[in-house]
Amino acid sequence: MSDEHQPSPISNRVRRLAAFFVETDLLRLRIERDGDEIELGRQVLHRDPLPEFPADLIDEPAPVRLDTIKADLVGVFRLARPAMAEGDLLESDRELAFVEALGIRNPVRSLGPGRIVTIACHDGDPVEYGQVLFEIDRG
Amino acid sequence: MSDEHQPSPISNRVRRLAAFFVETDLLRLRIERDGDEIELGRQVLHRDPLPEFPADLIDEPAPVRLDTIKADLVGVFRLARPAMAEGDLLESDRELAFVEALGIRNPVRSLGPGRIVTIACHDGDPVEYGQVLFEIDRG
Amino acid sequence: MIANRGEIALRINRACQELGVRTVAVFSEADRESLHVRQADEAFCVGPGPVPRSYLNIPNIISTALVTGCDAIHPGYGFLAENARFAEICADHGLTFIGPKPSVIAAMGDKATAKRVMKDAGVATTPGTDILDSPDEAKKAAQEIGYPVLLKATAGGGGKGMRVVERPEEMERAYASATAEAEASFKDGRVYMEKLILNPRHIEVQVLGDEFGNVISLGERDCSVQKPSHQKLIEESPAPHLSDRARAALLEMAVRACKHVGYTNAGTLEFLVSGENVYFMEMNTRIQVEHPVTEMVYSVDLVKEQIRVAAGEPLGYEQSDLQLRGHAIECRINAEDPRNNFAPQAGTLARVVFPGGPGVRVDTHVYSGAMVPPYYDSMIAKIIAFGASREAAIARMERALRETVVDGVNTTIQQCLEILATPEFRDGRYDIGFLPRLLTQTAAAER
Amino acid sequence: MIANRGEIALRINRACQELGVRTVAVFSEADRESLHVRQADEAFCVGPGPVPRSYLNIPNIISTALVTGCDAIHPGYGFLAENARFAEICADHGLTFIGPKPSVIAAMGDKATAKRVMKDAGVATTPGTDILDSPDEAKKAAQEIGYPVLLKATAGGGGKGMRVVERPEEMERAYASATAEAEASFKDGRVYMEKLILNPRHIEVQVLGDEFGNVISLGERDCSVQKPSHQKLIEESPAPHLSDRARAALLEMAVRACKHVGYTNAGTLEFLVSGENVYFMEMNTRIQVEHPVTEMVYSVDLVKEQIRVAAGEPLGYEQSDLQLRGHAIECRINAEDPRNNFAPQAGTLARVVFPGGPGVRVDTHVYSGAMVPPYYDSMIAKIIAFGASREAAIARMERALRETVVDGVNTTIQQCLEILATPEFRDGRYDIGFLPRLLTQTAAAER
Repeated sequence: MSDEHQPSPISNRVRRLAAFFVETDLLRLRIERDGDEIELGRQVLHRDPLPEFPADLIDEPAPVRLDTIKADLVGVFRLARPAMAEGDLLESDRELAFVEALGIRNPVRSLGPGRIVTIACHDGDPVEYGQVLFEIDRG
Repeated sequence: MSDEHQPSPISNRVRRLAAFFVETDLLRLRIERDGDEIELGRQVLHRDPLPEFPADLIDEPAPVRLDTIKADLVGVFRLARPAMAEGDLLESDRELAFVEALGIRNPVRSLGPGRIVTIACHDGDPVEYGQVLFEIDRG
Repeated sequence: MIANRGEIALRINRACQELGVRTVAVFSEADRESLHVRQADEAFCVGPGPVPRSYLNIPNIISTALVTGCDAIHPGYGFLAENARFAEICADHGLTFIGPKPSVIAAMGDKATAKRVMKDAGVATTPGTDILDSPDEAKKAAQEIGYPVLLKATAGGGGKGMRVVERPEEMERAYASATAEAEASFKDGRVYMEKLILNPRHIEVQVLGDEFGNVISLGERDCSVQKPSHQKLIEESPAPHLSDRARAALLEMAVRACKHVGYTNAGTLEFLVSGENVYFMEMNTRIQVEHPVTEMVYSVDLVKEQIRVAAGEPLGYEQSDLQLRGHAIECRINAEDPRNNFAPQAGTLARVVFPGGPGVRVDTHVYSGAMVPPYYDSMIAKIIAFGASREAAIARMERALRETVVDGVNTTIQQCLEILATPEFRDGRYDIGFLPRLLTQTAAAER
Repeated sequence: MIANRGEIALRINRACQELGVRTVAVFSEADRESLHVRQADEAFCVGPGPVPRSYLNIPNIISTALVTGCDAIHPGYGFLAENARFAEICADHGLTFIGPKPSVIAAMGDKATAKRVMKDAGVATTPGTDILDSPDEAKKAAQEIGYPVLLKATAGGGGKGMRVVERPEEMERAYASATAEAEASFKDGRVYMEKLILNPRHIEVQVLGDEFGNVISLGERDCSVQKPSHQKLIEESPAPHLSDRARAALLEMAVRACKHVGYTNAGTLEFLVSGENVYFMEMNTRIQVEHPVTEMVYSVDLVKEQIRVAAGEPLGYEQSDLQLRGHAIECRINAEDPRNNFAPQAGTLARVVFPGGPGVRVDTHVYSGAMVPPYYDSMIAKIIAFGASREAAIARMERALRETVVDGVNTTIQQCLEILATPEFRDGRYDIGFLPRLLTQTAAAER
């Protein structure tokens, strides 16, 4: 009820292929034949010095160190007064909002200075545990 | 209930990365940062002629051209008499066995010369459609 | 041996396992990974994917039964289930065909003969003719019966070879195309004529007979929710708003007819019902897709009874044992695109989650990661909901359908929910024109 | 709101959906992908994976109910289901707790009080004591009752704080360790004593009461197939070989007791049965895991009744409406290793296929690809089989278990099949010592 294959002497074949591969400048070599498949690869080896890697490249866009402030209980989200807006700068730790639960106002603080990037909830929204309330750029 | 991300200005970033990439001899470049992932790649470009590809390489191991002879109906497998054994050479097409179904003997032929590598069923076995009965090395 | 695939193969396997009967499954190369293969005690491949080469491959199926030492073959529905010749071949090889006698299958398979036999048994049939020899004969007959009429293939099924004729001048063309389609579909071009009953309900009666002449009826099923192709989509038992008089007449007729023809095993008599008028349409000499709704309201196991009766045992129930209890509805979950004329879908299923909890039955052969091959019927599951009342059954079916997840192909789940939400369905006032009308409205509203 | 997880959260959601009641699910961060989250109308995360910070986090659960505008909270079983204080807090916030009055929960939650109350109601209880103050008092009491005796935590459950004492000289140590374990487990070290009934059967009675003083019993369940940890594994209804006299006595006592305490909503009275002797053990003031076997043989929906009764409606059934029909068995499919003392298993499930077809009910929250978090009860599914007879139900359960595939963790599927195959189980002659004895035998045979 099943096809029985003779296993091919694959290790010998791989050894010879590998010898060939190291002579090339290929990064990956893949041979498929019938059901068999061989794939060889290596780490990038630079024979010539690389052109200079633009330093700011992978840091684009300009690096923001974003902190998220999450709800640590279930309740109704209320902005503190006077209300902050997105883009506002925070000089130091301050109360941004509170989560009202079972009649208690549980403060939400900025936990330090920064710039408010996002206010993720509207005043009066019900919020769940772990829900993102604010994103703050710590600069 | 969900984290809202500002989409990064990805197209500009990709454009700059691509400019860098074409100056390198990399085949693939992949940058992961936070949730973002960029992958660039290109066809293999050979600046130097490749070392000669060993001709017999991908034909290793010593090629046996294995044919499988399968049941094309359901019935009981019976070896033809005189019975063949594994290793036997077949000079030409001949009847190896038959599948007995509804009182009819349906011959199983070797479909040409070769060497019997495997007799995959025992005399008297019920066989299903598509079941491998013989493996024949066509040399 | 189970000579079928899909959910009905599993259904039969379940009955056998519970009876302590060992099972052999047959499968096509396309169904190698199917659950019916895995769950049977043994499984034999009988051919490649296409139906004629595997599930209709009589020599391989009979040979499988013989080499595995089977006593009996359950044909399920479709495929070889109503093939009298197959039933005869089984007998020739000493195999019990789980169904009625070949002669009864043959008589009921020919629709014109079936109608004549039923008429003899005193069953009300649609006014109509025997087989017609020419368009002229057809015209004359239609004049007597009164337009509109229906030309139907005597070997027919699934709407093939069927034509509505509303006026004499359409007869010539309709006759030609009906015979041609019948010839192409069934290799039997013969057609007969029936009065077209406008928007009737499709109500069928479940019967069981044994070899001792006992016949019982197990109530009726309303199968009027049909696609434009006349394929059933939702079925229920009992039929809503069926008067006690009409119901009693139906059940009595069904039992009388079965006794008349010496019917054994499970069968279904299909009727068109229009007001208090009841017309016999055809008899299916096999288990039906929609049999679970009957099982739920009568607490019977029809497939076990089929097996027991075929083994020569008397029926496990007398008519007086059977007590209708509650209401059951079945929805067919098909891999089809309801927005594209129910075009069948094939492919690999991603996540599959079926409903559970009280009063919900699921009959399916698919699972997360299963393949739906392109060769077969598009039905991938049946969901059956039971409730103490019709309202409770509908509410339960709605929550069951909302629980169901079948990712990877289009399905009829949403379509079934839309049907259940209509006032017509909720009131139980729908006929076979209901779903086609609904689809037309929906399409118009979307345009 | 559904203040639970897993299959019971789905079960409650199903009842609500069928009643047209909108649902809010709560979930822990570990259960984000769970089906109960997906199927509810709304879902709120109430904390991280560990139970005390999420499913026992009363402030977050109450707050969720309030911010989503819920009217009522169904606690399921386990977690907050028998927490009288939680029921009070619900009331304080204008939320209907779906269960009995807090005072009744409190009385029944204290096992010594429960026994006293039941005694007052004329219910037979195990010979035993009130709360014991010292090992010396315990020794004196044991002398009167007669060894062997059982020390039990008054706040107990799951075998915690329970010790068998066979001789006076063991009392000192047993008392010390029972109080210590009770203190550690329940923050309540008080213990009481009961006569140890050797190898009794565990039989429980399902009751339902409404706010109009109506109380009905819905038969009994035999839950004697218990792991060495006293956790139930297989349950059935009706209990096999229970004499009509003993059954009538049980049901009558249960109803009398409930009327005595003013019981409302669903509850279960657990009894030890030894021959014709019946001893009240404890009352669970909530829905039980094994409620589906009762639902199947009485054709009722217990969770819907819970919701209706809590909404101030009268019971939907009178005692005379309830007709026992057939037999039902439940097997618990746990992510556990039966060969390793039923050690719980966590991980990701690969292929999952549940059984279907006639007479099979599946209650589960898992699916192919689901995660089984390490924080919760190891039960991942309940399979319930119905049959016209006990034999038919067993046969159906066997085929259902054989159809079940749960890859990725060890489960109790094979263990359940082994139990069903034993002569003791097939004869229905087993007691709570049966499974521990079977496990010992199996382990010995494998050595």
